[in-house]
Amino acid sequence: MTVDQIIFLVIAAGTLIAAFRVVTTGNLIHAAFWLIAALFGVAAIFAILHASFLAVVQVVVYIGAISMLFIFAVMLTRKDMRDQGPQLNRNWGFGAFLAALAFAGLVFLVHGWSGVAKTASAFPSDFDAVGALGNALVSPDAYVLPFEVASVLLVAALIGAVYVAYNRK
Amino acid sequence: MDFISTHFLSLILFFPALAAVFMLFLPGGENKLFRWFALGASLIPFLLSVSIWFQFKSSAPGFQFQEQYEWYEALGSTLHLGVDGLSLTMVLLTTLLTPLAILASFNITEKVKAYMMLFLFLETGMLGVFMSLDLLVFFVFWEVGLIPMYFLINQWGSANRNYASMKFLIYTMGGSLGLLLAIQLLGVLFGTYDLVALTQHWTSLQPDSTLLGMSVSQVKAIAFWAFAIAFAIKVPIWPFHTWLPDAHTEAPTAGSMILAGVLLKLGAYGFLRLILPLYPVEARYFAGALALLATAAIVFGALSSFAQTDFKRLVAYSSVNHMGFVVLGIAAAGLASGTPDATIALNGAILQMFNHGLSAAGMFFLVGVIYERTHTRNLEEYGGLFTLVPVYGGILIFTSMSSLGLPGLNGFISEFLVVRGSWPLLTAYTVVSMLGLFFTGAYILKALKKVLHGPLNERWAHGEHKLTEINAREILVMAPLMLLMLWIGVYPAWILDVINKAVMMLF
Amino acid sequence: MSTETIIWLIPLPPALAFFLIVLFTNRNKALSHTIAIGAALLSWLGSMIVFARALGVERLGERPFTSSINWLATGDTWFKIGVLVDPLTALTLFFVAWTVLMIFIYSVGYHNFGQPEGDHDHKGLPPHGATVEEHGSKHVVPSVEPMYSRFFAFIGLFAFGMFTLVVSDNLLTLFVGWEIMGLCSYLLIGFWYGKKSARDAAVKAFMTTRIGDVFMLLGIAYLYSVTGALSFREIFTETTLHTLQIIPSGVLGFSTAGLIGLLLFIGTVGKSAQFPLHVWLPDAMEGPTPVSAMIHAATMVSAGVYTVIRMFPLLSLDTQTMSVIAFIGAFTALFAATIALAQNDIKRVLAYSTISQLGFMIAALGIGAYIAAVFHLITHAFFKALLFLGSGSVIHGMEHGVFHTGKHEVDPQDMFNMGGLKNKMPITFWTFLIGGFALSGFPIVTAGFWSKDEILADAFAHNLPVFLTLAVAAFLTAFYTMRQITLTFLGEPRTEEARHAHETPWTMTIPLIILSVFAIGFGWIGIPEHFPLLGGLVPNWLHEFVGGTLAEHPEAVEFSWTPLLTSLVVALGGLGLGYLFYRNVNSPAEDKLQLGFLKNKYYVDEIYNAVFVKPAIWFADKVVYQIMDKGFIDGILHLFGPGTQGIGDGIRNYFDLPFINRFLGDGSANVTYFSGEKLRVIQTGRIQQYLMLALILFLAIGAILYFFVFSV
Amino acid sequence: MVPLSWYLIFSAALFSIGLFGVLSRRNLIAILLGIELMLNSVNVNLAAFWRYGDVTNITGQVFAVIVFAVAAAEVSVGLALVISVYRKRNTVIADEIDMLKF
Repeated sequence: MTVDQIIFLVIAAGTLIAAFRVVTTGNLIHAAFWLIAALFGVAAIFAILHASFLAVVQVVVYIGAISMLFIFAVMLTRKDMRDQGPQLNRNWGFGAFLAALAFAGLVFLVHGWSGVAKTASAFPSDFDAVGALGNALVSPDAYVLPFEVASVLLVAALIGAVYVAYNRK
Repeated sequence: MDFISTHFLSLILFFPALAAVFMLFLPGGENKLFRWFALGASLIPFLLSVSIWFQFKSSAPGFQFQEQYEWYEALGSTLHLGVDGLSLTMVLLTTLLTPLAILASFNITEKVKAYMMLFLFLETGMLGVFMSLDLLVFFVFWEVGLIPMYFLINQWGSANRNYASMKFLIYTMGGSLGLLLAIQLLGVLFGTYDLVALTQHWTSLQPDSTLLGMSVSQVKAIAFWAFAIAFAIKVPIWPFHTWLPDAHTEAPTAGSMILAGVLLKLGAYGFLRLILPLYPVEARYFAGALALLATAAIVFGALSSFAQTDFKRLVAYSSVNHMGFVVLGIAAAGLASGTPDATIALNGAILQMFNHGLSAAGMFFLVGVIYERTHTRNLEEYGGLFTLVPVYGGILIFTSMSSLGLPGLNGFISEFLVVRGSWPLLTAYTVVSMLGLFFTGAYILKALKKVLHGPLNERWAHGEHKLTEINAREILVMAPLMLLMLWIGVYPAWILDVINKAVMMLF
Repeated sequence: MSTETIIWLIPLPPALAFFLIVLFTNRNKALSHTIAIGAALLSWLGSMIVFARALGVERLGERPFTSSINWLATGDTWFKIGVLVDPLTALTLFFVAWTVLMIFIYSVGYHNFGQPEGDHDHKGLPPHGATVEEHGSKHVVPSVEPMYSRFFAFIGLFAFGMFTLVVSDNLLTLFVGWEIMGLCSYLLIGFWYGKKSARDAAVKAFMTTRIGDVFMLLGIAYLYSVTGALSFREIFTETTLHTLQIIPSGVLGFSTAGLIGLLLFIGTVGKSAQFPLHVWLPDAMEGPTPVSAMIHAATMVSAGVYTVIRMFPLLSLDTQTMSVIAFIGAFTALFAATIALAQNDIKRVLAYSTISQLGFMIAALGIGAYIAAVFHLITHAFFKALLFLGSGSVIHGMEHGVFHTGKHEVDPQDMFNMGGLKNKMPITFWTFLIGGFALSGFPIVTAGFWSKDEILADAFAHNLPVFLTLAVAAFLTAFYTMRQITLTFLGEPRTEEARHAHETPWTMTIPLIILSVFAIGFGWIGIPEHFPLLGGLVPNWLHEFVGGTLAEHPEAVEFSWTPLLTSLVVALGGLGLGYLFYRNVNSPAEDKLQLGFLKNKYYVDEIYNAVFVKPAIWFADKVVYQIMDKGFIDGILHLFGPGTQGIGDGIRNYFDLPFINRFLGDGSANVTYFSGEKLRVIQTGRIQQYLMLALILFLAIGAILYFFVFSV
Repeated sequence: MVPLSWYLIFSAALFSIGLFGVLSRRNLIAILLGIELMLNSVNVNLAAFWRYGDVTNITGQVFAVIVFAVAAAEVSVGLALVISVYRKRNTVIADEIDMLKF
């Protein structure tokens, strides 16, 4: 077991625990914070994977923006959602079963896949992943179109969110 | 003028329909305008057909004034028009009777516009049958004539009109079914519907070859009966005649005039134009049966007529009787096509068609005149009217005598020719049909006796029901008919010559 | 003008008169009768010119006046019509023109022209008289006929028909004239259509003669189809006649000529009122008395005989046909004469005597006595016309008496109401007497004697039974004629009306006088050459003239005393006995011959009614119309309606409703509804449950794909 | 060196946890939280496949970036809806928002 592996396992375990807390904790504020914890864990995983740009974006967008949104939303709707009543619905057992089944299925698939034992290749010496990503996103030969569509989607979502949540009184 | 002289037939044919369409755009409610417009529109075809009557070269073979236009290329059907002596006679009859019928219906006050339009459409339908030399077009016009008549009976008829119009429609439609199939059969076999071409193809078929998996003679027999039944219903030949009294009785006066005057002729025309030329062998084979039915029509028609108490019904049955002679002549011609006897019989049959057109139209009109005044058709309720309406009485006697076949008037000539022609060929049937001729006299006299003679029914003499004399317009309707009856009776050569030459060339 | 043109023109004036009167002048009585009489006069003039010119032609029989035009197109050839004047036509024209003219003039007086309009007269009924004030007192005088103009129109048309018939050179136009007369007789008999008896008589006359006409038409058609011609000149050639004679017709052993002849003869039986179609003639007396009756009796009925004479060359080819003709003629002569014995109506007696006399002619033709028949036809036309006009005059005089007394129930036609009119109506009496004696065959002076004697002589020479029958008939004729004269004119007036009878105006008596001249004088043209004393004084012109009509000249029969004596005995004996019998008879009760079966004309009418008329009406109405048309044919048609509806109902009830509607239609809806009903519980509206289901499905599909599809 | 399968299993576990949250939480916001977890697990996968495949092919990262964008959009709209629903019906319980029920 190498250091890498140990680090990975620790981070992964933390992340999973945090994630578990997200879906089980009664207090939504706590859940939101647990989410932030889980997102940090994922950002760390990105870092381990040398996806530095993703890790940064994970922290900035998810933790900085999305989680904040959640917290605000929870606070806005919190009035009667304190801690009363069950946080899980009547079918949570069945949900858990399905989730487990999905997990089992995925593990089974991963287990049966030949490429699972691949090891990460070494980074080319002069390879600049962030630069390559930036080029790919704006290059007409590559992904400028999906990128633009995504931006349009964001604008649309923005306008839509404003419209839907706008209080017409 | 060039256009007119090269398009005589299509002008005659389509003018009434175009006028009817034009009428659609006339302002509503102007009954007087509609009447005069329709009359004028029907007079123009009449004048044109008189004009082609004089231009017609009776000695020239084949069809004259031919016109041919593309119509339904995919099926090989063209709008092919043309007349010979046979159809020209019928065209003249149609264009003559239509204005008279329209003039006769000037007293219609309900839905005048629709009425007049239907009449004009009807004229186009009838003329189309007589003029078309293409079987598909023939069939189209055949059906076109049916619809306006249905509505005329159904909308302007008397009490039992729904029953009568439905019976008329369904009966004739039933016949048309076979007609259509037979026409399709011909079309499929030869790829053309043109009558002239068909006649050549059809008669040159080898009898031992096969068509559609049947022998030619079988196919021909089937097609023959399909045609024959369609036309027999229209004529009508006994026992397909029972629609006729109902339809005639319930139709409005002018409707009955056209129905008896022209529509019945369509069937006989079909026999002459299609059955005899296309099926000479079958016609000979079945001539006996046809003659039997004709005799039955003559005898039973006369007897039924004699039994009626309804004046109009009596006249209606007389049509069965008279058309029986047409069929008898056709049967004789079918039996011995080409012989002098057959020619005479056919001359008689065709002239009888024309004559019956005149006399039946006249009789129905006269019934209408009296019905309009008395609102009854029951013979028992008339009586002694001669005193009140002498002019009407005179006209009625004159027309009845024409219908009865009094020598010196038109009916006799044609009946004599038919009897003369069929005597050597169908002796027994001719003898029996004389019984019908005898009863013809009986029912005509019965009608005269009940209507004009007899004790005066005082109801019509005074007060609100006082009978008024026939008026100038009505006399105007009768005058041309009576003139023709007398003219043909005294000097038939002018029309018979044309018919005779046509018959000589056709058969 | 050429003779042919005149012949063409002869029939036209009366026809023109008819149209003129009907169309224009029917409101003006004077103008109408002027036109009609003018037309008759023109025709008379034409006939006389033609007659005169015909006399001037040598051997007219071989070279008659003819002319023809195309009329009907028949295949390659034309059927021609034309005119023909041969000796027979010329003679017939002569008497027809005379009698027609006389009738026209007589009608003016008979219909009371110049008299006031009646008080209560109606069109369609005889005039009832008008009240006039004269010298301060009211009395009733005859009133003018309300339909005066119409009457002249009708007889004009009638004259047209008769002339057409006579001048025709072919059977078809002859038939045209024949039928036009039939129509006129119908119209004239039914002239007073207000009377039921007149109406019925009109229809009866038309229908009875039509039976004959229908057969005649067949005969014409038959003849035409065999010979290809209807013109007399073309038929009566030797080859044609020979052909007709040798071809058998296939019916009862008749030759073609025989059968055609028989068919044509049936036409004559109808028109000339021979047994068994004689029934219409007595009833025809319902027409305006006696003018139209006279038309039927004296003129029109001769058309039948005329036709038989015309067709004689054809008829004489078959002995069987000739026997039939002879039998019918002789039988009718006797049969009608016996009925005449018991009639009391002055016109009916004459009607039956007409039937009987026509029987004489037919019988004469049947035994081949062609010229005798012609002779009798002509003399009979004159004296019978005279008698009818005379009887009309009598009735008119009697009506005068009826108007005077005002007792309208008295029948002015019943001879037992008359008597002693000799002094009241002298002209009528004497002319009637001449006519009656001519009818009886009073020897030497009357025309009837000569013609009847010739028939008897021929019959004696050829056929003894016919001779005997005719002799008896002749005796009866003389007897009933004298009965009539005695009852009418002799003795004392039996009623008040007869006492006040009045001679008729000049328009009626002048024709009587003219006709009586012919009734006497016309016999002298045909005195047989070998007749004792008189024979040879005047040449037998008639025999020469008429005999030329036929191809072979008929031989005159040998003179024999037996028929001459017979005719003398029967004529004088009949007249004498008649006078003796009825001299003192004053009422029907005293008349010993009023036997039931004679009075009722042997019940022939009743038998016909029961055997033919009623069954025919029953058959037409019940069998043909009600049962066959309404019941059977329409019944079948009406089955189509319910039948189609039944099929429709069947399809609906047993296929559409259970299968299509319930099973397929409702069924699928029900299944959908049911499953929806059951499945809707999963539509909880809870998004997480949807998601779960989707997930289950996804997993299931994924598993299936993985294990069963991609693994292969 | 961490094998690829570890990442995959981690990602699957994260996904399943998120799925459980989505399926079982009553609160709408909590459901959205679960969705975020699932999206993150996808991103982990994408990054891992990039890393263990051809690193010069940057597609995996591009996808992840777009997933970020989509997640942002989704959250913003989703939360807006939650707030809107909350305003109208005064609840954020998923089970109570069942207007589409039969």
